[in-house]
Amino acid sequence: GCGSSGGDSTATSGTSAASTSAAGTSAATTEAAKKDVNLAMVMSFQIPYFIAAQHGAEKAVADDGAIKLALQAAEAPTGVKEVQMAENLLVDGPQGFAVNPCVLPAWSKVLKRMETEVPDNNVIAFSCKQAAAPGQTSPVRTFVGASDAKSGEEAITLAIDKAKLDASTKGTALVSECAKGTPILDERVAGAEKVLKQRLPNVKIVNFTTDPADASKNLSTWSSVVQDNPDAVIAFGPCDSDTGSIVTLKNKGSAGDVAVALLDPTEAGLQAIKSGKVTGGVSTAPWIAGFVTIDLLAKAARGEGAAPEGWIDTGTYPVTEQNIDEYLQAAGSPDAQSALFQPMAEKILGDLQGNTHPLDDSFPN
Amino acid sequence: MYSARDITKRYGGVQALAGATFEVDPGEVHALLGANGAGKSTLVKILAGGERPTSGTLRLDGAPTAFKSVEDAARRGVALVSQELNLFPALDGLHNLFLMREPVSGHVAISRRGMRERAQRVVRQLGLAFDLERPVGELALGEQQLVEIARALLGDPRILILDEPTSALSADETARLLGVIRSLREHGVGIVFVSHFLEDVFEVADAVTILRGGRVVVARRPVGELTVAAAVDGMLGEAAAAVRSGASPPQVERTIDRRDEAALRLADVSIRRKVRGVTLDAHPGEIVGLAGLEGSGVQAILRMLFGVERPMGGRVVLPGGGPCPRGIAEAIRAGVAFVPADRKQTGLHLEKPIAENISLVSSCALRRDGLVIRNGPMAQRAETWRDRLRVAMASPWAPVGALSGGNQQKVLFAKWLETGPSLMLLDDPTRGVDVGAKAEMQGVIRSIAEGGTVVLYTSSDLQEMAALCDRVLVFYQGDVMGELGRDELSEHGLLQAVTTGELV
Amino acid sequence: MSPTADAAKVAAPSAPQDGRWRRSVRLQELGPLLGLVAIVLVIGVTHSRFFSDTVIMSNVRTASVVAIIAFGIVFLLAMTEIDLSVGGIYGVCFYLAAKLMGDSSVDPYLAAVIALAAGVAMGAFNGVAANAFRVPVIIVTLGTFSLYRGLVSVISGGEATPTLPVDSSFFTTFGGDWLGIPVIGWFAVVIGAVLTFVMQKTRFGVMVRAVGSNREAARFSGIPSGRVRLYALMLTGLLAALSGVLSLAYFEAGDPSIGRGLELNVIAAAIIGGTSLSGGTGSVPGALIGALIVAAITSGLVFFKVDPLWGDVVTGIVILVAVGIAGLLRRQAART
Amino acid sequence: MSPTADAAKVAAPSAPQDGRWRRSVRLQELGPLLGLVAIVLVIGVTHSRFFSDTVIMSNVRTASVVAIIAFGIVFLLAMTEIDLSVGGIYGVCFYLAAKLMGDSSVDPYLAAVIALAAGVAMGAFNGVAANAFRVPVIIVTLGTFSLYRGLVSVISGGEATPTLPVDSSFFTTFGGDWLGIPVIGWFAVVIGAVLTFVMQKTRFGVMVRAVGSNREAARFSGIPSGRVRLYALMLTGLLAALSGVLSLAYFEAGDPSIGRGLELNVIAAAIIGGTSLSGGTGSVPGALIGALIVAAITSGLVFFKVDPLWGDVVTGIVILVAVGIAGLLRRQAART
Ligand SMILES: Nc1ncnc2c1ncn2[C@@H]1O[C@H](COP(=O)(O)OP(=O)(O)OP(=O)(O)O)[C@@H](O)[C@H]1O
Ligand SMILES: Nc1ncnc2c1ncn2[C@@H]1O[C@H](COP(=O)(O)OP(=O)(O)OP(=O)(O)O)[C@@H](O)[C@H]1O
Ligand SMILES: [Mg+2]
Ligand SMILES: [Mg+2]
Repeated sequence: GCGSSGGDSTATSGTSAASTSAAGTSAATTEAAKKDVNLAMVMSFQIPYFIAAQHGAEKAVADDGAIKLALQAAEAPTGVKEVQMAENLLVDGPQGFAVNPCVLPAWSKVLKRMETEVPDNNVIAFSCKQAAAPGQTSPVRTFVGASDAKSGEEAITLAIDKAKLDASTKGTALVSECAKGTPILDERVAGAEKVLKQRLPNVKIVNFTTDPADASKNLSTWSSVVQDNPDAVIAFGPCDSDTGSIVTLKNKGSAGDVAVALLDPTEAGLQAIKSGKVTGGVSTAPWIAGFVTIDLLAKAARGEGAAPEGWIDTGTYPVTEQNIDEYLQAAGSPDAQSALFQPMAEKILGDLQGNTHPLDDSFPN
Repeated sequence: MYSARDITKRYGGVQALAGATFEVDPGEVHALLGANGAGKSTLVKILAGGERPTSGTLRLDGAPTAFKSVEDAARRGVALVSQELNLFPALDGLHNLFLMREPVSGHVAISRRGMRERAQRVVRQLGLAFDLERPVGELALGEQQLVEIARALLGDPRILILDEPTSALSADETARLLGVIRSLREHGVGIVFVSHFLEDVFEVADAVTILRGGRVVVARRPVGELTVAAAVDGMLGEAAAAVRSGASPPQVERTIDRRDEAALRLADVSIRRKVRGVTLDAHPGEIVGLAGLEGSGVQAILRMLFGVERPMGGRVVLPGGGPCPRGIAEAIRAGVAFVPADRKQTGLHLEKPIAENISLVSSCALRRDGLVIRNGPMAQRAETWRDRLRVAMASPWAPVGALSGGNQQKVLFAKWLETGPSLMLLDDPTRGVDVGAKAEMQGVIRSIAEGGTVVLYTSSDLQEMAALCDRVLVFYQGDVMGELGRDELSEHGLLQAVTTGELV
Repeated sequence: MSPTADAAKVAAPSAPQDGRWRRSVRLQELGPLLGLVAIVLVIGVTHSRFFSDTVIMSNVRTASVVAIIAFGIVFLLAMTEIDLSVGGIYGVCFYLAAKLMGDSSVDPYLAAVIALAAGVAMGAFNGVAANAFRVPVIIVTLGTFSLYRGLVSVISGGEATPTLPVDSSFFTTFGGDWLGIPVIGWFAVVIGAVLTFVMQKTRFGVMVRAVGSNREAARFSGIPSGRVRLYALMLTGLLAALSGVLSLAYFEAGDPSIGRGLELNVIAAAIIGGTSLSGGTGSVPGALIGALIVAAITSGLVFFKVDPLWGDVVTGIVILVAVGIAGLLRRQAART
Repeated sequence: MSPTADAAKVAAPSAPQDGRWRRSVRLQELGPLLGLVAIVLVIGVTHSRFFSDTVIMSNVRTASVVAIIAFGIVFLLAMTEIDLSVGGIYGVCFYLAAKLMGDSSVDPYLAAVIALAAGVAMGAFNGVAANAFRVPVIIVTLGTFSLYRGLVSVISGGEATPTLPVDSSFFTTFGGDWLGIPVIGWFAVVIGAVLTFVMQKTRFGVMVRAVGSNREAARFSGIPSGRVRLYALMLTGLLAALSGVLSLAYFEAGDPSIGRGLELNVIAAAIIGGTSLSGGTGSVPGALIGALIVAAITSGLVFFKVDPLWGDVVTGIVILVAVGIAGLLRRQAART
């Protein structure tokens, strides 16, 4: 059947494709008769996190065989360039659209246009859920990804547990605010701090700003902070460059026995876990978000059912000495990535209902 | 020997040279004369590798020659001191002298000591009295010109080309340079000498070639066969007669009403480290000369009246009754105009159109044209001044930089005349202007004085000062040594006074 | 015969010809314009959808945000100055207006006017500091680059903009279209026309160009170069603020990273548009052309389905080719 | 008495006095140096931990990464040129070396040499393009800014650096310390000394300054300004590559955003260090001082526990004060 609001699509360039697809629905049930679908996807940023999502999306395309995916990405999230790319892609009349509106404001108008121009409003926000945020007048109804707050909570929890810290622990917790104002990073910090306050009531949280891009400046700040807080017991930073700095300090032995909470560890972070310098980390596996998003968009475009409304939780995954080798291997090649993440993704797709929650639950509460 | 045959040069629509032939032999001083815009600078630039001719051939020692650059020519023995200074203001004197041929020790390090030692000879020859370790941008114009000359001499050229080398030099510096030229001639150097100071030319040259409108009208005539008058005739053509009759009485008797309250009053004015206790009253219609060497304080007085420098003590009253201006804009609004000697740096916007240059002060600082600037009036002004000062320009919209040196100077003069000032400060206003135009410009200066403008005049050209001024104050090391009246004025007397500080 | 005879011969019949001037103005923009046309044609001919309303509109909008600020930068470049703080001013004004409309419930129009005033004030601060310290603008704005970006953080408190009264006519009018063109595009065109006139035909423009062409000579002509620079910076501040306020009207929300990196885009637009760095001249229309070129390149990436990883490489090459051709054209023109 | 007699008297035996020159050189760096000392004292006196080894070392390291590149920028600024592509070159060389060492298992030293060669090549490309198009370097590097950043994407595939042979002596030597100072710091000091000498005492340095002081006269004097510019750009490329390779040796990992925004930091260091934009002079040691100032400010924010939201504001104000005081000092010096 059609998506829930498919019936009232208005006359736009995309409509003909939509109605054809609706008409052909009954035929599109077998592998052999798979209908071609055109999908579009715009990424805000080219960093390992989004590249992993892209790889997931590309795997879904490769597996399906009949998806044409027009994928574009800005080099940095400014709002302007990625929105222009989305507006331009819209002209091609895609039957489904994947967005990660990390600088949300720039997106509000184009999302409204998608509501009318993409058949059945077949639009999914992945990784950056702000387009589907409560209170926003956004037409996006489905968000695929992990809860940033929860991933922050889990990263800290893992570090606390591994380091055997408890309510009696005294000292400071170093929490950087990298690129403050970027919601997905702020929520990770908020989640981390929430757990810190609960579990380590006698530990004082020290906040500071770090540079998201300039690695040496970032490291310089971290060095000063570590020096300024000799009683630090635990450290967390939301940016890749923070991970780099913390790991460098650990590797060089200048961070003593500070427990480190890594979230979405980069290759350097994985190496540190492998070598035991860092006890573990938490991954949000953006690959899965990319895979699931494309799979759902294609299904909806073929009339096999719209994606469920709400938040499809792609989960958070602890990375510890037990499974570090798999993660390290996955970092090596797209194929290895697929091998690790595809089963997880398919598990989620297999129980969509069970993994779908109200959107509000993906935000910190 | 070095020769140029049938040289032509076009700049866009302008034919700067139309088939000029010129040669110079070892041990010869060959003067190249011509009115402003005649093509002298163009020709010598071609001789020295600074420009490429449109057509024609150069032969050095009989072999066809084409230089890649001025430096290339210098390496092969042909050195140019160009009319427009080509120095590096941020570099010190030594580096300017030795650029591209610095003595190097240990294959890498430039040896300052080596430069200093090698510079000694020309320093003595030219009597350079300033610090060669200073950035040349901080040097006075005359000093910069000496650096440029020294640079050419350092290369021991076989052919030395001097394009108006004395236009910013004081009398004794000029005398010294002429001495250097003579001694070079004795050593077999061929010298091309371009100058508008015909006395100098006749003193030092062996032969004279005269250009007019890009053509040779007098070809390598031995100097003995020529008189100054004949040379002027050659340079200006039929126009010469008009110039002679119009300008020959060097000083018409003018009545200056000294009973009137003086229009410009300086009472016991001093300027920190530059001038002590200068008192001066100038009346409307008067042309008052301020004579003095570099550093005597003359410049400081002019700069003070133009609002660039602040007096430390004393009292100043401007012709309009106002006090000493506190800034240039205020000075201009109070009716002060200043024709600086350095037209390239402080005088003109070389890449801007002639019309814009002439109107700049009137339309901006004086706000005469309102908020919107229209081209019509600008062009009209430029054409008015072109006719009055006989500026050779292709169009009011050509950039000033495309004019010959003398014509640029006229534009600079026009720019300030255009403001209709009540106090005119002139620093070498006829620098690089040909004899004919010089007489005309002097006429213009007299007529604006007659119109009631107070004129303060200074120049390195003491002859002109003696001819033009009603009286001259002599400055020496920051003090006024006295005053020479109309009847006491002579070039020789002025020279004596400025160099020794003693009035005879 | 008069003494002018010879001179007149050289002078040639000097008709009252601005010809030369006009020609040189046209030439300045010719290179960039040809570049723009070439890029548009290459994309449009191969992908006719490029000419669809929405694509054109989105290009115009993207370009206008940049161009409006670049107009101010053109005045500064013509004075051989560079302002690095415009991205910050843009961000502050965007946020300030949003905060006032949202949290403080100020009337949107009033909030916009306050933001514009703040932009002028930030530009004036740049100018006053540069004049007081007697340093080039770039030096002062190395500091205010950081300072104004910091103000965005302070004003925003690190939060996204509050909920805005998006039904106000402020948003529907200024964030919308008029006669099929985004309103911000109309602003860019009208302001561009006005500022072209200001640059070429007014006292202020003459002074700006005179200062850039020879600072010392301008000073000796009584041009108050400090004041001219101050005004140029205030103008630039105003334009950055206007671009910010109009962006708010369209985006209807924002986060604290807004405007980051804008300074380089804006300078790029001005330079690609043919304004030289050596001062004395500046092309206001060129800045709009330059901004359109950059926007069109982005569209090109989409239509030619350039692999995102190669996007910057292609963008860089196209810019190189564009400025290279423009440079060669200009040189050719100068020769003849 | 002959007219020359007096002149000769005035001339005096022109004593071998570099005095004035030395004085002016010293003055150029005096302002920034005082600024650095003031900042260090203010932080250190109130927070003695600032003087701890690790903090000093990390400041030196951060400053060195910037300073090594800024040395090249000083040469370009002295020619009135600006290179915007250094952040890209830094990133490409960082990644290229990492990829070779990691994925391709090339010997680390060989990989480093290849990366340095790539840096020189990218610098040379800037120079060749600028000379071919006859445009200022900034115009070409507006294109290569994008192009080289794009190459980082292409080389990295958007992924973080691969696992590196961090036990190789390459990492332990160049990423480590020597005599209690980071090796990169030694590089900065030694290269800084060499380049100060090159700038002040070699023909190349004089040609660079001559071109920046009067381009037209330089052409007249037969200075091959195109070639000088090309060499300066190759030097800058080499330095950016070196900084990238040394960063890799210390960081042992990185992600594709590495080096983003570095171009402005580097220009800031050079300018804060006292190199003017008007060309003709440039202070190599000043660039190191400027980089140290910026690094110290970053530490200061931490020690003074500046509210993160106010961090940029404080940074901006400190930079403003520093360049303001330096500007005023210079002016004072020029007056007396
Ligand atoms: N770069 C240029 N572009 C266009 N025209 C030029 C250029 N240089 C010189 N001219 C023209 O060539 C002619 C000859 O100029 P040139 O400088 O040779 O004269 P000159 O004899 O040296 O005069 P002066 O005595 O004033 O120095 C002039 O009409 C001048 O306007
Ligand atoms: N402390 C002082 N008190 C009084 N007079 C001084 C003092 N120091 C120098 N002077 C005199 O003032 C002159 C200053 O030279 P300077 O070149 O600075 O002045 P200037 O008036 O601008 O001259 P110009 O521009 O013609 O070179 C010196 O020649 C010197 O005799
Ligand atoms: Mg001449
Ligand atoms: Mg003087």
